[in-house]
Amino acid sequence: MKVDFDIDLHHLTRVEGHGNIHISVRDGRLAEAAWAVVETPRFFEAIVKGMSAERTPFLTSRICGICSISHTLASIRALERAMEIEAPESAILIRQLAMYGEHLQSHPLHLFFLAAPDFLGTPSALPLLHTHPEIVQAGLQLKGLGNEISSVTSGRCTHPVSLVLGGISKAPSKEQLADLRTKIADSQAALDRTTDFFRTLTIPDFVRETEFISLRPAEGYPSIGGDLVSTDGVVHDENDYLLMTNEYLTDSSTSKFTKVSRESSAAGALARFNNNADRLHSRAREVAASFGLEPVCHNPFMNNVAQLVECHQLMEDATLLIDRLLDMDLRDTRATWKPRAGKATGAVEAPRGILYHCMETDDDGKVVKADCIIPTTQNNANIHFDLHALAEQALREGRTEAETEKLCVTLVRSYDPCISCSVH
Amino acid sequence: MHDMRFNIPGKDLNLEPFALKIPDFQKKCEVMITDKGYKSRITNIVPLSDHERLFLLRIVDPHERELFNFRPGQFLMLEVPGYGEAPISISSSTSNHEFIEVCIRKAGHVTSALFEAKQGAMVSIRGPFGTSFPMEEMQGHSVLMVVGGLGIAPMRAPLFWIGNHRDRYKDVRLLYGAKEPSQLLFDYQFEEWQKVSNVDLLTIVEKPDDSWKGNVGLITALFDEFTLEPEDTYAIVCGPPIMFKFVCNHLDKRGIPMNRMFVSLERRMHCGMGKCCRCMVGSTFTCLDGPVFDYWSVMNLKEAI
Amino acid sequence: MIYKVISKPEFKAFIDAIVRVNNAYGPCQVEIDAKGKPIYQFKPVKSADEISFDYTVTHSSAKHFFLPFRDELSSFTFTDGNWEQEVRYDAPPTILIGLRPCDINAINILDDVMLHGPYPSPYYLARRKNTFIIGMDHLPLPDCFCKSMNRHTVNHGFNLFCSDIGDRYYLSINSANAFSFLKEFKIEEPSYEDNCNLIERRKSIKNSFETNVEVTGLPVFLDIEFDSPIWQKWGDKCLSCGSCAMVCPTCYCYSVEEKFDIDLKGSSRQNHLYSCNLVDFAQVAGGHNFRPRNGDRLKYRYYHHYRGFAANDNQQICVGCNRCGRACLANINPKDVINDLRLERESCTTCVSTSPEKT
Amino acid sequence: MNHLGFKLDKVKVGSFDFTCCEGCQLQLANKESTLPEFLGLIDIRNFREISSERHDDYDIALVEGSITRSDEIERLKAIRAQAKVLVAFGTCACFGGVNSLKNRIPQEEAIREVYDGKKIETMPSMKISDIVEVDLSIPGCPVSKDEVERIMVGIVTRSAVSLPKYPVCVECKQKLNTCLFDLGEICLGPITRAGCDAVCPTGKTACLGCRGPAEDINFPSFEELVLDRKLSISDMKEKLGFYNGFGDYLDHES
Ligand SMILES: Cc1cc2nc3c(=O)[nH]c(=O)nc-3n(C[C@H](O)[C@H](O)[C@H](O)COP(=O)(O)OP(=O)(O)OC[C@H]3O[C@@H](n4cnc5c(N)ncnc54)[C@H](O)[C@@H]3O)c2cc1C
Ligand code: SF4
Ligand code: SF4
Ligand code: SF4
Repeated sequence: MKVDFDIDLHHLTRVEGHGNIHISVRDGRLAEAAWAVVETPRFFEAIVKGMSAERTPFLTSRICGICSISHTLASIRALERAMEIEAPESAILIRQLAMYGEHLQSHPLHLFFLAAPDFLGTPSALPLLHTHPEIVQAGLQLKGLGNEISSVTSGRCTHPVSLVLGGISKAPSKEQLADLRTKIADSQAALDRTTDFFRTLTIPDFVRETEFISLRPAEGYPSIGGDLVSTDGVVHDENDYLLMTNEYLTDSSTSKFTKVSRESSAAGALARFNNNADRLHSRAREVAASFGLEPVCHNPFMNNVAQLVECHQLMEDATLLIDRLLDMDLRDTRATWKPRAGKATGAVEAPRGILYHCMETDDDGKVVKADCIIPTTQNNANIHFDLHALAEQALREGRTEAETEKLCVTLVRSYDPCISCSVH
Repeated sequence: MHDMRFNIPGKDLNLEPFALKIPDFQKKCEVMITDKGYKSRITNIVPLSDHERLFLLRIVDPHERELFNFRPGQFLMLEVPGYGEAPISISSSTSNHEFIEVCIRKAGHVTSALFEAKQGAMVSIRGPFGTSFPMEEMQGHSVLMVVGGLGIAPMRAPLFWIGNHRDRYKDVRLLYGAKEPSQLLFDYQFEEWQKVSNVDLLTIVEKPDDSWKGNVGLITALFDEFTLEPEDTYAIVCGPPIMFKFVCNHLDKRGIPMNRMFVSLERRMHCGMGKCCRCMVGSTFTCLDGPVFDYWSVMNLKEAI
Repeated sequence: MIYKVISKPEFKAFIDAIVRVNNAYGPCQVEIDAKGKPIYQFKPVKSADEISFDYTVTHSSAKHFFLPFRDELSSFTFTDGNWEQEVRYDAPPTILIGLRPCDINAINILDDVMLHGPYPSPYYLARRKNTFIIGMDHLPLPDCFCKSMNRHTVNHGFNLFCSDIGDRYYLSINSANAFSFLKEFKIEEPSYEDNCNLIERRKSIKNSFETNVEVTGLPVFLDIEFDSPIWQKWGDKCLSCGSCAMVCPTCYCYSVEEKFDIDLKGSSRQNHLYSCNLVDFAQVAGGHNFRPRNGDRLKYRYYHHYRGFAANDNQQICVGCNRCGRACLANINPKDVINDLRLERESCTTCVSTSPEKT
Repeated sequence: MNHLGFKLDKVKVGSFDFTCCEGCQLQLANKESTLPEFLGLIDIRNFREISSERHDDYDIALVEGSITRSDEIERLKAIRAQAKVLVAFGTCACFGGVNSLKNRIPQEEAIREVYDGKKIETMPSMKISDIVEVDLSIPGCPVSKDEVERIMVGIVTRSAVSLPKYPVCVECKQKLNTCLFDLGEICLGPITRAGCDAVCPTGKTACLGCRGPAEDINFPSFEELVLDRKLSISDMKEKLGFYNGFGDYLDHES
């Protein structure tokens, strides 16, 4: 059977930002499969030059509306390391909690609003309000919990206000923290319901071996800072992020591509899992096992499952963290600091993978050079090559154009790409 | 009401809570004091012009309907649930206990919602509020009413009153001016006022149309049309601020004492009860000390005009 | 009124006992400002240790316990072709600790405004009745001018008032409840010495005022000065930010808004504290603004405070706490404005007196 | 709601984004507690970020982001042609937002910095109203969902849709915050339009003016305040320039 078709998806829906898929099949053979990012560039690295270090995290936060806390904290980490600022321990824990909040907001957003419709065959999550009300309710509860953790810890759920250089400008009250703790406990049932629901969905069978990159801190599941590691055995210091990215430009995209040891590499929940499964709590481990997810898993569709596993992990981690915070003095959460020249990298695990901000300051504490490498950038090449492999597999399996298209968009959405962020 | 208990640990105390009962206001004051209004049905809507309509409101509860008494010149707060409240002059006869008439110009959100409302719609009214025209004091004297545009709304109540007690007043004259003939509202009542109430009605418009045969010009032009005995005349002036400034000035020159001229002021109002201070003029509130003021007070009020 | 004395530790035990089980607010240090001075606010407290008994003044007044910044007046529930209105004005019992005489006087003034006249406010009354006030005297700060306003002492409007006489408090007990709670603690009859100490304390407070604002005859004076250029001069500085009115214990002007519930099944009418200094305070439908200039608006605030409105018997409602002066970012304070007005009249020069020191 | 004798229809909404972080659109899916009711008010006809279904029969267009490329101008004009009410949604759309910081540097330099001189099309960032007529502005970085809800309800019910005219300080004082000026910082609260519930000062960081100037602000007095407290003018300028809402005031210097 010889088929000819072109799949040209302009501005893929249900993802953040503007990306296109192009697949062309000639005579039943794959002629081209490409992933192109057509987002308008915003030149953050250029505009941040000359800005005071103090203000910079507020600016870089605006790189992304979904993972603004990660961007803020990546900048803060880079600048604090560059200017040798030591934030109080309480502040470090609150920031950590803010990160958990962001993940717990972002993962449900992706799982329920962006990914689930693919598996249920609806154009959006809106019809699910009627067909699966209890699942939507659970999704809203989890996402709401994530947002609430973010608001309590950082003042607002998008574009945090109290995460500042030197610490936290206004710490949450103990009452707020205790309240969060209860809410987390109350949300466990919703998460379990969600987990059961996702177990009923069919995850496409597709494997393309690749290299998974993530952070690996001295202890615990990765979040803020740590070594840069890969499933191919690479280990680098945080400051050597360039060795982990090797950015290059392609003709079709305004976003750059990256690679490490192979033609492409992948970051995100699945990568974090693949590198750090040993750091999971038992509950999260059980959930992973129940989906047959074990390291190293090379099926990109399983990124959805990895996100779910992480939700279990983070709810538990958040509770432990709150317990520690409740025992601490939260009155002084901000260190004073003096500007100075320096340069350092801040790496954090954003919901979609490792995020690097490298910052150089002058004596007055003004930023003189900045470099930001975004998780989706690090996934672009992998998406591109995955599309190729997936399209070929689909052809081999004799799938129709419509089926192929659906598989391709589901694949891209599984990465939960954050496109406007990748073109910053 | 919440209870408050003072528990002093270690000591066995059973003290009465200090939270007191809220006294029953309704008994103490005849006027309504809470935010609760009288539920009323719009029983009829009469279009008057492109932007003005007359609404007939009927208080639903018979007892409340009986209770609602007002004096000419007073206003009420008309609530359109969901949209908000607006201060509106009562435009009907004080002796009409069945309906309250309000004449409304479409000006903003509340009034626009009212214009969309259908017959039978449920609104709410609070009031009456404010001061009124001194109908008793004017007895035995001539009354000169000067009205510009929508000023006719608050003027209808005194007109009805005079009609009901025509023998108590000497000459009653109504000067009524508007921009265009179509903006002379209630023209269907002109005859009634003239014939039944024996009111000398003079109208004038600024911009006549082809069919207009009457006077043309500003309302002050009508003053040359009649003579007046200043010592024996009371004047009521309703209309835009700029108008009553001119009119009152003129009447002042003609010798009417300032405390015998009455005007009705308009300000932004939110509560109608002298609390929100939105309507203050000088040191008084339009809602409590007004809207009807004598001209002497207005002259002495800072920023009144 | 019954007078007693209580030792400071015993007083603290008393406070501790009542705040533990009640909805209580007291002065707490919330911040140290750039000059190293502490900033206090009335905050919820659960134990006496959280209260700064030796506080100077709170940045915001206690007004919002009686007139919340936002308050629901009534709500509507829509039914088919009809609606129901519900008005609620119940208030949870609350204890306020540490109010200064001027703060209590301010509440007494609000009582006049809200509870007298033809339309007493049930919302206010409910809160007022259910609030237990414990007052405390203090030495004036350099910029306090409550003595000029004759509001530096108070003899009603509280349940309990404490004067600091060294190692004890001299208590003026003004309610049966206060008395019965106190009976469970060690209170004593004031001795001759205690009485002397109280008089000394009062004297020393009275003599410690550093800021004086000449307010005699001010109402008439303000009427005469209505068109004075001084208003616009200060108006030019005014940021129209409403900070003064928000912190002032007696500014009560408000705005009413009605909004639909998000499901459109009902609506709610709310009032929220406004300020005559805000740009659209006197704006009416169609956009006309009766007070378009900063100076006109600023003047109105001063009129309300120092001339008084007919609705509250033309009484001056400022209590002289200078909270507005401290909060004002543009350095406008009653003392300077009033002195400036007077100077303009008295010497016909436009020289400005020096500002009182901010605390 | 038919106590007034008329029914209210859902409004057909399209949500579109241009150059931005999409944080404002994301707010539409936030405030989970009232999300189902919110979605009950509107009929989403076009919203790429959350739905694959796209129709072009919307009445209300929420336009997020600023304009930085020529193809965006055409897209925007097409949206304007369809929409009965075009809403500038968020600070980038209303004022240009942080993207406008790029306008201070030559475009080639920016491209060189980020793309090593590769050919990239871009142009100085513009706000929506530079290109098409805007019917309604909802500022905020990001927009406040409470305000968006209020405005949407206002549109559906045809009741009041307006922004506060007064500055952030009003809300800040109501939160009993300590003024940042007292803590030695410059805050744009006195000149910025309220409506955000003073989130930034409440989190003890300076207001950077994302909601643009309040009505009839007294800028000279604000500058005076900064000088008076001996605070840094360059810091003030950095703050004023952050979201581009105060361009008019930054330009004519004192
Ligand atoms: C004593 C008095 C009597 C009035 N009598 C009538 C009358 O009989 N017929 C009539 O059509 N109009 C009358 N008005 C004017 C009418 O109140 C306003 O046109 C109306 O409030 C506009 O409300 P809105 O919600 O439609 O406009 P919006 O502009 O949407 O109103 C917003 C808010 O401002 C207040 N407001 C706006 N303009 C005024 C104003 N001029 N006066 C008071 N409050 C205002 C409203 O209470 C409302 O809360 C009277 C006003 C006063 C003070
Ligand atoms: S006007 Fe100023 S000094 Fe007077 S009571 Fe109010 S805040 Fe205090
Ligand atoms: S912190 Fe900012 S918003 Fe708050 S009062 Fe001070 S200047 Fe105004
Ligand atoms: S405080 Fe200022 S910067 Fe913060 S959200 Fe409000 S307007 Fe925007």
